[in-house]
Amino acid sequence: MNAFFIIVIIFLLFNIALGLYRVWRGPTVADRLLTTQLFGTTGIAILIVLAGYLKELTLLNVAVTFNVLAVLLVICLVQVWKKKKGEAQ
Amino acid sequence: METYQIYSLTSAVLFVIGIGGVFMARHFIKKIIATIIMGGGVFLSLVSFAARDALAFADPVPHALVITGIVVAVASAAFALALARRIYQLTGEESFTIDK
Amino acid sequence: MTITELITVILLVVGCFFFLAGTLGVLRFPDLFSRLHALTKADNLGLGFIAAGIALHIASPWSALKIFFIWLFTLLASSTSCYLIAKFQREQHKPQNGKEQE
Amino acid sequence: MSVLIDIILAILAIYLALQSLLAPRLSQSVFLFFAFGLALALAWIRLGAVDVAITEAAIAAGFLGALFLDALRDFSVSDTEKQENTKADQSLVSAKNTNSPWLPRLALGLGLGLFLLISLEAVWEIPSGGGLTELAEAMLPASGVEHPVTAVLLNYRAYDTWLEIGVILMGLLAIFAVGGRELYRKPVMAVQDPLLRQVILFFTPVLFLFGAFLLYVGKTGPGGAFQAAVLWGAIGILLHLGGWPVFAVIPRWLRQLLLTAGLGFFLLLGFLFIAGGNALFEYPPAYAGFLILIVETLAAISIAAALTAIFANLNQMKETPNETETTT
Repeated sequence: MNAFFIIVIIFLLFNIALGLYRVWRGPTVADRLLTTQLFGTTGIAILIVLAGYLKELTLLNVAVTFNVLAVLLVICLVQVWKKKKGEAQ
Repeated sequence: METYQIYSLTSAVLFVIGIGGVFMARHFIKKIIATIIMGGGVFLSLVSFAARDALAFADPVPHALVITGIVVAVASAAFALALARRIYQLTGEESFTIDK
Repeated sequence: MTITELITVILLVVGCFFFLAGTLGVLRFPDLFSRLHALTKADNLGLGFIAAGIALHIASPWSALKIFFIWLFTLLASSTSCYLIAKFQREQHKPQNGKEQE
Repeated sequence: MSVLIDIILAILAIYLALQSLLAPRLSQSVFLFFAFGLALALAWIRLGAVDVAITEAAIAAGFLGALFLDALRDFSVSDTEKQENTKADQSLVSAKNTNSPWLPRLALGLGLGLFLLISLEAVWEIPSGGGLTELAEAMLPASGVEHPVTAVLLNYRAYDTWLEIGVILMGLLAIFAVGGRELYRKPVMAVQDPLLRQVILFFTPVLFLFGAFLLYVGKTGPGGAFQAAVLWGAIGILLHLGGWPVFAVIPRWLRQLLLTAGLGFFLLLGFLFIAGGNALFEYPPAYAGFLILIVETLAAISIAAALTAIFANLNQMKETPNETETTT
């Protein structure tokens, strides 16, 4: 059972590494931000599986931290970069 | 190979990458990122040393040091960003132009 | 292997499949909007399956509730951020009718 | 078997660090750097440092991310212009710079290689044993809290924590000095989008409650003042981005009180201890738990206020500097 959890975690890490290509490629800033969202979701999944594997429930607090801050970067992008256009006009 | 050994080796590599970045990166933002990576290497080495004795608890003193260290590193990075943006505002330079 | 463990394994495998689908979508789809579609739907479904599997494995009601809330917040955050990013992209690149630029 | 996770995570972290410095475009390197922060947060968990992981997750995914995205906007304007004009990428590493001499770079490369070998040797040879684990455990009943990391932060090494709050405040003052003008303006534009407003209004209480939970849970397990402070600082950033800049709305004395409450109360407590015949920050064990909770709360409020102020200042930096007077 433990070996299975480890395989799942490694698979999810592999997923993150694949997603890196999109950060590299772009082409827009929104695409790159999207991939950090992917990292966020996959990271939460890894944390939940680790919490089950180690039976360490405090890891769920780390997942919640990831979780409540995930939307901050998106709002930052939307609000900060929108003003640039407003100034240019 | 133990977990803490892997991470302590990683920490050394990260620190050297950070130093190389501070020297070789041109853009201000990259230099700031390099300093944060250097800091990350130092924190990683501290925490991995704390994990090297297989006790029930890891050594709490390095953990506390690292927590304060992260917050201080962020404050200094914010100050560096402010300086970089001010220089850019006043001169239009994005990097130190020594070699011109 | 008990029946609970079997269900956990199945749920985790299904969750991993959806994660892989989401990542492939992010990598292979042609433009931002379809990538958003792949990411925010498939990944959250995968997370839901994994969360259910682990909640079953831990088998304590308090942590199951916590895991459920984590999933709920992720759903909320990713659906709204999907909307915000799509709207942002549309406003930024209106003149270029579909042509991408940085 | 579980060492495989560590190896993959370590390779991922090194690769991300390297690529975030070598990537040709600035936005690539900033987003790869965010990913590096998340990889590091997973590494802390593997090392059993859950407190550090919460701090790193909050800092890397939240605060630093917001700061760098904001700064990237300023710099990337010129980035696209230069791309159109010359096609030469300004943000390349100097390795691509043709007219820089080869000798200094060779020397630097050799030096870095040597340094890498020495540091690998150093971390490999670090002797086992020692450490302060037993001592920290033994003094735990007298410290007023049950979690050793919190005990170190707020009791054994309270002096460090106190000065560390001071360092953040100093950083804020230095940013004021660099900015050099009236810093808290009324909002230029309020949020138009109804959904965005709802998201901000929903996440504000959620962030506040979870921060308070982490603060309270820090007494017995991972969590504490710094984690709560970053989450509460994220509230200020969210409200600022949503067009309700808290720091422009509240009166000046309240602003100053919020920023200095942690530092001031710590100092007051220290003087009271000295007056009572103890050393500086030597808590009497009977009241230690209660006093630590108050100190933590005030420190978290101060750090959150400082983080909000730092973001607000940096965010308003690009507006044309024509006024010269400053207020804090």
